[in-house]
Amino acid sequence: MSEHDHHDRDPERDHRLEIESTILPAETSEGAQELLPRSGTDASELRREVGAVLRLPEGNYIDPSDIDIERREDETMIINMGPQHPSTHGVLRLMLELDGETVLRTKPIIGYLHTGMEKTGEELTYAQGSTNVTRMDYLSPLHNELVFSLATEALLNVEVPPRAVWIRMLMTELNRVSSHLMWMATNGMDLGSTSMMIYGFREREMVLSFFEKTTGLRMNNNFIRPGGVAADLPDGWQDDIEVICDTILARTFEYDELLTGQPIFRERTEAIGNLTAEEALALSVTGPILRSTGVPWDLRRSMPYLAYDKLDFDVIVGTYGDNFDRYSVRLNEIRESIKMIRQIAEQMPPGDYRVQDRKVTPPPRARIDESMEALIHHFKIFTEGFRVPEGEVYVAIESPRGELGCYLVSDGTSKPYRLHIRGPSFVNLQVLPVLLRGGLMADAVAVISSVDPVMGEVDR
Amino acid sequence: MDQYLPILILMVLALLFTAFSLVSSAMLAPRKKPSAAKLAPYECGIVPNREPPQRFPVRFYLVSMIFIIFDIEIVFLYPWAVVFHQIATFGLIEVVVFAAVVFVSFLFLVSNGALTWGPPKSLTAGMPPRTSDSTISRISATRPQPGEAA
Amino acid sequence: MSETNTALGAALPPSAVLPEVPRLPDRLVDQLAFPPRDRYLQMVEAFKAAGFEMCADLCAVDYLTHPGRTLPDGVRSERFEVVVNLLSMSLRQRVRIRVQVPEVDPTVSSIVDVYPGADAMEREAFDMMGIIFEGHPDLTRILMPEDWEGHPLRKDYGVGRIPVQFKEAPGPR
Amino acid sequence: MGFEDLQHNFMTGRIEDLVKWARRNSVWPATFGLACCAIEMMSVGAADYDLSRLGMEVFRASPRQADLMVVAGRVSQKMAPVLRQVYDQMMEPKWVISMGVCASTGGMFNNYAIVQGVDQIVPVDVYAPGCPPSPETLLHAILTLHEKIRTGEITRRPGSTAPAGEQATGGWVPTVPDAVRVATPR
Repeated sequence: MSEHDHHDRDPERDHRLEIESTILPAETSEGAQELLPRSGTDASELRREVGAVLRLPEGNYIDPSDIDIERREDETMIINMGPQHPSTHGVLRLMLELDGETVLRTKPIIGYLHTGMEKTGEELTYAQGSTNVTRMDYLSPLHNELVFSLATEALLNVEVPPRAVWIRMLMTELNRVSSHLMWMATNGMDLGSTSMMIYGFREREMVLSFFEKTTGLRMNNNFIRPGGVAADLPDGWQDDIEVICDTILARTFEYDELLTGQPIFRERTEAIGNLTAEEALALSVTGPILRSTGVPWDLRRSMPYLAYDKLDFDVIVGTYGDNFDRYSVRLNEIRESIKMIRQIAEQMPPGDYRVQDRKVTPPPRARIDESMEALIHHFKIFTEGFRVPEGEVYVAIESPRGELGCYLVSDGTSKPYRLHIRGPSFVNLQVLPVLLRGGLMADAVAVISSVDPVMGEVDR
Repeated sequence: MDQYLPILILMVLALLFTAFSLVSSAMLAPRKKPSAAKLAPYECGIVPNREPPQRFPVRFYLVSMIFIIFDIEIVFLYPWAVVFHQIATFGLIEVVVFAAVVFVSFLFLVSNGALTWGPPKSLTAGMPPRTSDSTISRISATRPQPGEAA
Repeated sequence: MSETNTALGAALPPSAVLPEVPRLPDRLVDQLAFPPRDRYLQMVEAFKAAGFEMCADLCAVDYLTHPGRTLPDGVRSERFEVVVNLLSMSLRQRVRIRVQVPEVDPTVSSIVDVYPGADAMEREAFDMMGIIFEGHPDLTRILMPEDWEGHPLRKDYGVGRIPVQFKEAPGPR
Repeated sequence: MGFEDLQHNFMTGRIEDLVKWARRNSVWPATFGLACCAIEMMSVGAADYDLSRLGMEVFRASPRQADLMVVAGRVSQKMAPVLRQVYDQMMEPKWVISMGVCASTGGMFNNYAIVQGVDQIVPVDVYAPGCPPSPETLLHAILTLHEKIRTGEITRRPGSTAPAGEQATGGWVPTVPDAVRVATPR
């Protein structure tokens, strides 16, 4: 037959096969991070995986026997809803202990997209920092840049001109609309309505084309920088905003009709993944998930930053904290953001879009040829970067997923000494064991998509 | 004799088709030993280091049994459909009775809860159907923030 | 800020509170607290009782190459520092508790029993910085692979940069 | 007797073109979205840029039914063995597009956590530049792949793009590099 047969006993190939059977299993199994059989986990970890969050008063301690898992250990299955899975929104790995279709225990395993951004942040100067931070939460990159710039400006004690403040608000609210549209699309597809995916992306393309026109890039646009904004708005931006606002507002009623009326959508979202306000507060959950349980906490209203106190908008608060409430909170937040964008477009002040202090913002390109110190400023800012006085600050803003905080420590040089980004999805993921307990596998898919984790900011 | 000619042709065609596909796949398929990874079960990219569970809840087999009942019902409809014109009204009554009998078994299954899978899902009984505005409240800037959270 | 301070001060053990960082805009001047390590859990419980419902953030900072930072007089600067950010929705305030953790035994008591939300953050601080939290239900790595040696965010851990071929870049620092 | 022993002559020439044409026009991608590039890959799949013109709108979740793996995003050290496992489990005529600079060369993250280039783990056919590559760039990369299928050999993978060990075993046993997690300090 063919010449391949007498290769079978070739030592090189058997050596290869032998390597193969040892390397991969050792490297994909995450040992202690995984969900171990119930006999192998101690009481406090078992209580966390079962989703019991609220601690009893110090006196009595839950002993594992009375945690109500009536199934014996060999009757249940421990399976992987692994890193490469259509419905885990990126590379989240969930290990579930199932009794048939019902979920008993859950343990999210993350780190499959860990990019060491906080370490890279310490290598880049403040001027370059926002390019690194913007790739963390890739559904709302402008929010990351905003929180990093606010922290840097706070340490520099620099006052950003009003036009830059209002441009920042315009762009971040547009980014919130595009992020919630992306959530509507993937949530629709996870629950089976693929047409929602098409509609969600169709509207999102309108917002992205406006971003491309203003910032030059659809995503990761590095537009909001310490000291203001990269460029002024292109002329004729009011009519683009007008078109975007009218179309998307009209389309939200279309989505409402497409989804809310359907029995399948309601069957899979009503009373699934209920969360009480106490559990949400105990687990430090923020954003639409916290508001869906009834807690009216929105940083734009309670601890306003930029110029949100001058805008009139409503904070949307749910009642039951289930999937349906999270859906209606996000859907109405799109409408609120559209209302805000219209107000911003009316009250946009004229003036500079960057702070004029030469130490922070490089001089305009034309000035460099004329004056010597403009050249020096330009050279200094782009090579060594501007120095930030020593100190530390924590700034938090309301990103589409929750409280996005930036803890910045500077040691007086031109590079951040420590840059820690508080990712809302990183903390919100801890609510999964509480929401998945007792539900079906299909509900697990619906709940993961309603928690809306973005793995870029979870793993940083 | 001529009644059975089409059946004969059908059998020959079936044989030819299977033979063709078997031979061509044997001939054209790449000649190589599948690697260990390709034979391993697919677990979302994770190499399973614990053997798959042996015991499956009985509920999964229940579903296959239910399927068999209704599959047989459909199989009996085919010959009925072929001779439908000759046995007109009598045939119709016959098949309706047959369907009713199978439907009784379906009612028995539903009453026994074979088709209800998860825990009962309802917040409060008799709740009005929710819309995207019914269960949310809007807190505007004019009304003072409710002080105490939760 | 000072009146809540006295209100909390009564409930709290005497802790050195940094006067304030002069240059921050008033909205961002959070209250700081520097409890010694043994009174750290007690102070967190006191803050929780005083109305700080949520633990917003917990991270660790390595001050190996920047020892001379401004600290209130009563506090001895150590290599590591665990920074806990508590948020009070009713008082609309944030407080930042900064605990000094020595390099020899980097252990701090875990606040998971007071704020269950700090669970994943403590695992990340352990994984990235090597700070051990006593009483944490499942102190294992969270971001790095299981068999990874070393704690990447420490200042003495190189960035692991691979020299780029087409220009003589310094080797992995 | 297998395809690879067919001599290129008049009769067999047409069958190969037919096979290449069939494979080229219905390449099914496996959903391997990792980071920001995955969002751009999804918008290529959605209505505006519409992958279904090329017969690719069906994103298969399991590698058993996928022909093309688009590595969309940065590959971290923890994800590398998973990527290798999914690649091994894909059916045989399989191709890899490394989408974005992070997948192709580690991109802006030259540090301990990111595998500096996915071609250290799996043989890559087409590299799509950009961070993230705009949908047009990804469509261009897919068309380049179609061109490669049209002109390339039917069954044997070109030896050049594979990692070193590939030629030693005649190109058929998918070789596993010694350490899939390249930077794990042993």
